Amino acid sequence: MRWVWFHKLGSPKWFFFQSKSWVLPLLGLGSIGLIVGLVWGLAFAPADYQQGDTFRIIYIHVPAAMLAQSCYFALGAAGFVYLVWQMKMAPIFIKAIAPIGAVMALIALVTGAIWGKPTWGTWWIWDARLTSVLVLFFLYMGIIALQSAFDDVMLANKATAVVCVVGLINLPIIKYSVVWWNTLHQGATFSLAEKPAMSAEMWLPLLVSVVGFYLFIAGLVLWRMQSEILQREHRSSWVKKEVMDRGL
Amino acid sequence: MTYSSFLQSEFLILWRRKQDVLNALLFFILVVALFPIGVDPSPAFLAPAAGGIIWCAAVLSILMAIEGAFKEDYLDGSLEQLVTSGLSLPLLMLLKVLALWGCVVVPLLLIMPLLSEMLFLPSTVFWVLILTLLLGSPSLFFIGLIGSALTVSLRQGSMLMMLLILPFYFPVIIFATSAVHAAQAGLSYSGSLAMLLAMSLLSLVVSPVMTAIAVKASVN
Amino acid sequence: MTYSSFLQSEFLILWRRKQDVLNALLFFILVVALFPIGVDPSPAFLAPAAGGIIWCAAVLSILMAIEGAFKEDYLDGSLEQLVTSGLSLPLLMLLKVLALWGCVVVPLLLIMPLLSEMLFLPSTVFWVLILTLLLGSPSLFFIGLIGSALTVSLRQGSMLMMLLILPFYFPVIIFATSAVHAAQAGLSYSGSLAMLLAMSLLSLVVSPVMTAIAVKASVN
Amino acid sequence: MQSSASLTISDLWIERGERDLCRGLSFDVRPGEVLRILGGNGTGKSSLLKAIVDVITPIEGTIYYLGKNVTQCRDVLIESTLYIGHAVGVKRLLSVEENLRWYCPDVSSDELNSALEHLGLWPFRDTLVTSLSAGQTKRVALARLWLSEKTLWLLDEPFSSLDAKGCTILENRIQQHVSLGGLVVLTTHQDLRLVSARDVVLLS
Amino acid sequence: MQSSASLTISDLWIERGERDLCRGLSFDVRPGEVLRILGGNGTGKSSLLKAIVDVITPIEGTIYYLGKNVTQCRDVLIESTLYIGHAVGVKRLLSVEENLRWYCPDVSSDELNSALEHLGLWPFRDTLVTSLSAGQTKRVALARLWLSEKTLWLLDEPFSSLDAKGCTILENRIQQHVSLGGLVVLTTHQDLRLVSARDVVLLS
Amino acid sequence: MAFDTFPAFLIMGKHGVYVWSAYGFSMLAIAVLTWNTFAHHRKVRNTLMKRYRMDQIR
Ligand code: HEM
Ligand SMILES: Nc1ncnc2c1ncn2[C@@H]1O[C@H](COP(=O)(O)OP(=O)(O)OP(=O)(O)O)[C@@H](O)[C@H]1O
Ligand SMILES: Nc1ncnc2c1ncn2[C@@H]1O[C@H](COP(=O)(O)OP(=O)(O)OP(=O)(O)O)[C@@H](O)[C@H]1O
Ligand SMILES: [Mg+2]
Ligand SMILES: [Mg+2]
Repeated sequence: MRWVWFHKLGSPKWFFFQSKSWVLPLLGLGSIGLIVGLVWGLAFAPADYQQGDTFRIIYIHVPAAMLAQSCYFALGAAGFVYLVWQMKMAPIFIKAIAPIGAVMALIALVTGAIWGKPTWGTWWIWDARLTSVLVLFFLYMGIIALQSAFDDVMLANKATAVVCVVGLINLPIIKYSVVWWNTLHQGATFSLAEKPAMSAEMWLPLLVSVVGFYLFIAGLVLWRMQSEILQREHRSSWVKKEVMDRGL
Repeated sequence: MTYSSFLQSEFLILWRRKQDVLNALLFFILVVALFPIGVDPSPAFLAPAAGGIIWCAAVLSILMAIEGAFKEDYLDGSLEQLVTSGLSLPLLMLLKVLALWGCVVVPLLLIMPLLSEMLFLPSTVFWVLILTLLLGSPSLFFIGLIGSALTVSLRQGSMLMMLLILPFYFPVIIFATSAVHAAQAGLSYSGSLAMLLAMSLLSLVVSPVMTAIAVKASVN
Repeated sequence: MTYSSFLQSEFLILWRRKQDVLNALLFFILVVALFPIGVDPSPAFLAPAAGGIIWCAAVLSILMAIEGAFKEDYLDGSLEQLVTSGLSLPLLMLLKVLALWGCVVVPLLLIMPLLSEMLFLPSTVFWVLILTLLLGSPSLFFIGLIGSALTVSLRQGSMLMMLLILPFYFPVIIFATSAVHAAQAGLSYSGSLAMLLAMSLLSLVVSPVMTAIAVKASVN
Repeated sequence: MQSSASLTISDLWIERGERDLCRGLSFDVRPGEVLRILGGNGTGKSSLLKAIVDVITPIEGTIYYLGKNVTQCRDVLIESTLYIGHAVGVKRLLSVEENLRWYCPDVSSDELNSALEHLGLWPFRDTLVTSLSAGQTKRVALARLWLSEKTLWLLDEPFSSLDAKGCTILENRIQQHVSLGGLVVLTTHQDLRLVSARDVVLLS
Repeated sequence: MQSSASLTISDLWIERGERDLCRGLSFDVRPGEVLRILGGNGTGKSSLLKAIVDVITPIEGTIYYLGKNVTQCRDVLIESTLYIGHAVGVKRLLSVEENLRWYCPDVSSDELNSALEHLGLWPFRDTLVTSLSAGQTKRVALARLWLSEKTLWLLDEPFSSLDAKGCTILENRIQQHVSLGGLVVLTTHQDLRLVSARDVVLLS
Repeated sequence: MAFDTFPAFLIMGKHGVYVWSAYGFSMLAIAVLTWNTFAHHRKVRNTLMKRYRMDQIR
């Protein structure tokens, strides 16, 4: 049957043993990509002819911003899966990925703000993109706060899934509205779009760094899910065996 | 329990606590009065900002009104009774939103002429503002009620709820104020109004179901 | 029960809601973000309005924090225990205000630099704003607590009192924002600050006694 | 009211706050019978009732109602159930009559008045519940037993804070209900005086 | 604890919501005695206790404590009184131990633990009261009887929602208190099994 | 290498503070995240281990 993998995915035990061997390779590959991309960007890529060396922030800013958004989509999808199919893995995934997404959004915000000071002369402007990342950060914080506010696991699952799903519907609306709002009455004083076309020397390290970020984060997510599975399934015998076999 | 008796009791209780509604209304006036008094009373400053100020004030007071929507019901066990009443929980939630909306938004609309006069809002734009409120506020209530239901059983009640729902309010505010702005600039504003309506309809569909799930999760 | 154990448990409950503090901060930022988004994101609008906006957000979060201050205590009977504890009720109320004030205002002040940056508040005015918050917020708490105690049992007549109390928020906000405004315009602002201090002191004297009376009226 | 209603619980496992409350609990309630759930404080009586009406979710177990398995779809069960928990679900800010009208909107004024009279609430019909005594508040909640037509009653400590006369009235009502084929499951720490009941004992 | 404490109520007239609850009520409580206030629902038992601790104000009447008239200045009386009402004054958001520390900050850990053990709350000492059962919450409130040193106990339906074992423990504690010269006034709708009490009956 | 000397690499044409603080913050955040993940996993395993041992003794 075609849906077998999908049902198996719902089983924590199956997932645990499948994903166990993936964690280290992902983390390893990811950190190699990260280091190569970042060192390349920091030391070897040419300086931008307009912005000079501040441009180098892009190698960390863009991957973080992309991940912040990707993580949210994953979150929303998981919430939907949980509400519809009650799949046990979904809340585990949500719990694992929410803090990571929040940190990514924070990195995007902070690096963006730092970048803004020399380029725009201010740490913050109420630009469309900036605002939507800020809102995204709040969504993450809300979800994390909600999840940790419940003592009961089942309740936490349901409540968080609700917010994730509703947030998923809302995300494009936020983005659209913010873009529209800002272009309607402010005029594109500081447009992110008007950038010089990048040369290959510039975007190649960016690509490497983006891929590195994704792999590394995937590794982290799997790792966090492993802890979460162990904790939630501690009554089952396979967890007992797993824990006792590994030792301290 | 039937749907109509539920609605009736909701209205009655809201009436008994007219206090809260009044509170929200006073807060509304307070925020609006803040700008002429605290910042700059000149029409040149106020007139273009009026729509935005009124909307911000409205959002804040709606937040205050929604905040405790389920608290009392949770503590006295009525929420349990709703869940075990055999009636459709989403429908009950819909009725609850409607009752709350009526009790909060109507008084708000009633004092609107006064406030828009205070902020020198051009009278041509006044009706657009009213329209944005009518079309946009239901979605604020629908979304807010999900948050309120999610957090009733929690220790960190109101703040968490606000944190959860305020991000969802941003698009509504943006569309509403840009409609007012566009009207003020003589541009077409029907697109924004349509978006407001669309969001209200979308949340009308999504919210009762989500609120019901949240309520069921809370009563256990 | 002793005064110190009372204070301790107040802090403990507030600490239990420690996430509330974080949430309060995030909520504060959200409200502040509401105005650039809803009204006008340009520094030309925001810089002069910053003081007012920040005060508005502060009042809102203080209101939220105060609003349910007695609700829980009333419903579970702790309020009765306070009244029959043999301790001085006004003093207990004073302690309650202090605990609440510490837990709400201190984090609020900590986050102020960030917010004033986001609203383009001139850095010269920053310290004046902090001063107004320090001097003005106690009176908001003192006044608010009377109202909160009055309304907890929802008795007839409390409505009237509430109507009398809420308007006291106006002068505080007006003096505070006009101090910030004067500083921004390079004028003298010490008069306004003195008024804020005077109001806080006055309410320090009046409020605990009034709150105690209100509590006693509520528990019967 | 279905006169051959029956409720069967089999193999129920309830967990709360990481503690097992009952495991493998099975019992059935037959028409015309009062089932009394006994057990010390904190043994899970209230949780059991809540699990039946789906307010909390048991880890395992099956519930049959009218011979059908309703574990997945609780609608039929819930529709014919009247549940009164520890928190009785009476609204403080409504008057006695308004509370009953809220819960049972369809009853005629006569029925309502006779129930109020029966429970000694007649003089208080327009009083807000906030200013009633504990026992009177409980009576407002119990008035539902006179006014609604549900088959299965789940009553969590219905006798607490009632005076002796109130207890007798309530026991008579329960007796009457089961003699008409209704089902009653209740928890209590007191002895029943008029009604004979079968006991299920929860151990901690 | 004063061993010759005494409480005398004379000619008390309480009115609530325009209704007279008692008029010209007089009784006294002597050391070593349990006074039980009887009466149907809504006859004013709780109101009477509240009037003694000055939570509500009677229209007329005099209260003597230790032979002194305390009607005007209730401080002496309130200082040596432990009152537990229908709403027991236990904070939902504090754990069991924190609740007791809130109420009785001065007790040693040993005393606290032995009281918890006694009441079967030891395993729950770090649980928030929100997630306790009704009887367990009541026990948290009653733990004060073991931890504080007040002379006069005013207990409003202390037995409700306690199981049989809990009732016995409580009755023993009351017996012990009065045998040391304490005063106990309580309301209940149940019969006392171990303690002998003098009754005051309120009529409606 | 886009820079001639190591000090030039550090200073980055007067923008060094910005670039390095951005990189520093991000690396710190990622390091904290990784450490937190590791520590949490270890903690979960340890507590479970202790619990199972306790159960066995009993
Ligand atoms: C707090 C401030 C900032 C935030 C929240 C922010 C956020 C974002 C986001 C969400 C993206 C899109 C990533 C993607 O999905 O492709 C992005 C891309 C980018 N940002 Fe920022 N940004 C900020 C400040 C800045 C500044 C100050 C600059 C430089 C002047 C800048 C330059 C860029 C560039 C060049 C891109 C890549 C654009 C593209 O490829 O489409 N950002 N930023
Ligand atoms: N807060 C209040 N405001 C006004 N009237 C009240 C209030 N509380 C109680 N009453 C009225 O006072 C009367 C006595 O109430 P009280 O609570 O003293 O009765 P009780 O004897 O304790 O009854 P129960 O056995 O039900 O606890 C009741 O008739 C009630 O209607
Ligand atoms: N909301 C909750 N969250 C977590 N645990 C709970 C909750 N409510 C109760 N419990 C736990 O579940 C157990 C059973 O509680 P329950 O209320 O079912 O007991 P009970 O048998 O009704 O007791 P009582 O006679 O005191 O009413 C208790 O040990 C309690 O600690
Ligand atoms: Mg129970
Ligand atoms: Mg009573």
